[in-house]
Amino acid sequence: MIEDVNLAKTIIARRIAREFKNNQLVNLGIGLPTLIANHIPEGINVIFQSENGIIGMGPAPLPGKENPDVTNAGGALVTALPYGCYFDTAMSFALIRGKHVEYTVLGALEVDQEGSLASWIIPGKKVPGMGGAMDLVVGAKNVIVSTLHTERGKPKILKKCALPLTARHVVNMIVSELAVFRVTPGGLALIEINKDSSVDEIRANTDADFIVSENLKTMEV
Amino acid sequence: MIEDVNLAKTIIARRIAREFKNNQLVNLGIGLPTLIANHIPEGINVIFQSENGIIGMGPAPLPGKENPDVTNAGGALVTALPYGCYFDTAMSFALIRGKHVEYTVLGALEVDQEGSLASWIIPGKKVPGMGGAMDLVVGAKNVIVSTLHTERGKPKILKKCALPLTARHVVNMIVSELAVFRVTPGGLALIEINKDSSVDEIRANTDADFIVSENLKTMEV
Amino acid sequence: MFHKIISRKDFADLIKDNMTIMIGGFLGCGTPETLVDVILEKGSKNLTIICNDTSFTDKGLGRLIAAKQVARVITSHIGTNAETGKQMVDGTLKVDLVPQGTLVERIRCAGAGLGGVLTPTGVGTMVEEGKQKLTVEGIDYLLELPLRAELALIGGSIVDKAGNVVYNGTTRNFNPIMAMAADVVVVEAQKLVEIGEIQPELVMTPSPLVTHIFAPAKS
Amino acid sequence: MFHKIISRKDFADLIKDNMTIMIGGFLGCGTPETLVDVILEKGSKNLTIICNDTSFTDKGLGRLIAAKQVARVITSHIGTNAETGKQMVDGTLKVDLVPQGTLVERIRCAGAGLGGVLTPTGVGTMVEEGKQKLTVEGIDYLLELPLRAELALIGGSIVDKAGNVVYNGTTRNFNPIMAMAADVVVVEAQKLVEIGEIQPELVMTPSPLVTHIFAPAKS
Repeated sequence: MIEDVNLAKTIIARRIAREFKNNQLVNLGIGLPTLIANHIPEGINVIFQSENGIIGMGPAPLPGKENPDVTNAGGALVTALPYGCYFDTAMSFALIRGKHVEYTVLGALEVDQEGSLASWIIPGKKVPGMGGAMDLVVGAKNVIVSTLHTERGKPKILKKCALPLTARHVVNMIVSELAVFRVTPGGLALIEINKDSSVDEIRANTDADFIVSENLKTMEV
Repeated sequence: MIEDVNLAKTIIARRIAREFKNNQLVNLGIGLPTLIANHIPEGINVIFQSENGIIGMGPAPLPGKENPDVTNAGGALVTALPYGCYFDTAMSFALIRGKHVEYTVLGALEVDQEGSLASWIIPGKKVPGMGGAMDLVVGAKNVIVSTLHTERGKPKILKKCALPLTARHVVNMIVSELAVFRVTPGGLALIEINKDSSVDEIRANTDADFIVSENLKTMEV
Repeated sequence: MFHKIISRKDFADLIKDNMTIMIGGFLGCGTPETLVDVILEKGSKNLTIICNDTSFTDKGLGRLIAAKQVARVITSHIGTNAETGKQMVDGTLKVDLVPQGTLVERIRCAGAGLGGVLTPTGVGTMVEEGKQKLTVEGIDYLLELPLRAELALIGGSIVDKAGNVVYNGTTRNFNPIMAMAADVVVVEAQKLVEIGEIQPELVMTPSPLVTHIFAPAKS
Repeated sequence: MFHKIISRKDFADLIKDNMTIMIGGFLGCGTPETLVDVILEKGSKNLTIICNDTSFTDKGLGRLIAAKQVARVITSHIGTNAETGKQMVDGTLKVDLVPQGTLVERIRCAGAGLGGVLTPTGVGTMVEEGKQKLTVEGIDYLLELPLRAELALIGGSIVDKAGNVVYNGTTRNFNPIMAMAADVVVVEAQKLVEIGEIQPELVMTPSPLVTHIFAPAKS
């Protein structure tokens, strides 16, 4: 296991950042997924959408250059790149539901071997609401769940989500600091593994059935 | 009867032009209704919408000032007034269906005492299509049919439309060169009459049942 | 020609207890803050608020919840305002959670005279509950119904005296959609300009949709 | 960074017999005339065209009908093109008439991932035929289904090299809606500009929707 949470998150962000091709439209969720923008390989231009109404989102503004009218879906101040544009929420979710967004990357409370995920409510405890997550995972062409492999020692990747779902059978890929899984019609497939981990360690920390790909690779980060 | 068709059309246009209040949003159909814009009483500002995507439509451009990118729903070159704006067809029909347009005025092949009208097809003969008419008559707050009282001697205002309908039970008012009718839940009510006509003449040229309003007035034009 | 500009007092007179109000903005960005100030001052109660999120306890419409003026909120996200969750648990605030894309389409339906839309969002989740499900070409959809308000409060960046509105940057969000779906629409103008100063292609909310313009005095 | 500009020949290669093509414009205003020229030159047959109207025999997409390249047209109005009516009567052209507001919503549904919309338009008329009718709160609606194409041809007034599009005046009409509802989207740029020259608030079709930009050589 990787004890350093910041290192773990960096590994996840760097691995996911390698997934995108030139000029693809990508929506990154709040929290861990936001880090991915800092790790896009050189030579690749990724176009970031944020569901509050911007395409071509750039980095945080330089001091003195802040514009309170340009924010991301987390409410943080951002910038627009020269090819950027703004639109209303109806257009934003038309883009999202209409399969115009190539990748959405988001965190989850639970994700399971059927490709279902839970991310918006812990009944009786915490109810942040679904925001745009339900539309994003239903609408984006590819759904990547980015997650620490365990939380307080408990697996996050399960046979079946116990919490109320965000959506059913929508996740294409799960990336943790230890492993990369593909969700296939036949179930979970372990396709990459951290160079410092082992299949046994992953089995011990995953509460889901998975096959080990014949082509198992080392995670490049 | 008024034999001069141009005079008849002017009477209709002038009468309908008196119907609008200040700053109301109005959509005028192609043909006769277009004439209404020339007869708006002084001191009244009517805001014209055209369903191809403009609010604040002004008159035809002056020679040398034509802009091929500014047209009305009939394809004619128009102008935009200083408070005008443009939008796409989805927005245009959201405004129309969403009851944001106060009046739509359009012609008809037939209109009947139930407030139904036919305007888009003569099966086997002529099929122009409905264009935006079906949405306009369903969506506008008030629907006025502007029509010559007869065509080739035959009444245009009927008990029941024989041609395929544009919409059922949507017309609020019918204005011809001879008369103004309101469509009420109880049927047609003759509320105004041309100073040179008579109730008998109107009965003779109308193929619908109507009551004569106790308040029958002379058409002001 | 157009007489749409209203005073702070005139706006305050529009607000009634038990009213259903849409308020634009996304985590406060694009929210008409001064109009919210006026509702706070007036202290109107039992409001139903329709909004993307409940913002923060000290920002945007979140302040109305903190001040316990809201009986019900229809929204997609409440995680940034601790008061919303607390009052929900206490049973003093009813919270209807709606997916963001569904929320905006429901408002658009009301504004556009549509009877509803079919969306794949929410199928197989709690969001399904009580809703009609339709299958079109083998895919399941939820039928989502229109959502209207008595009043919409809009945050406009540039507003001309006819009521044409431009929204800068990401302040646009729900504002132009809500401006179509309420009986009375009040725009708070960050910058009020003369008619003719806005490029007609740039108008995002056409003037006939705007009932009143409120232009806060510059401090 | 973006390599979207294509030649006349590359565009011609995209056109195939039997293709379903959306073409923007309203009686020719906003129609990409040069792209239509290319299809005329190539002579592709049995096309299905989705469009607001069939324009005129000598203007816009109406020319494709006059040249007998179209097997089916889905549109709201054919009254300005005598060839459309003639070929319909002769049985060589299938014409599906759709109310204009319904046509644009059906295209929007396809582009926005919605399964359909409920509209009051067409209830009680021939437009009802073969459609599911739903009653919501006592009002009858028709369920209208999404309409997609393989190719959308868009007339852009100002286009930057990333593919952001501005439509001047009333050329906007169906263009930005169709740009969301096709597998491949080609914009004819009346004026091609560098990235950064378009105000980001003014963009009406965001660049990721545009597959190819065609900029006709100035004569």
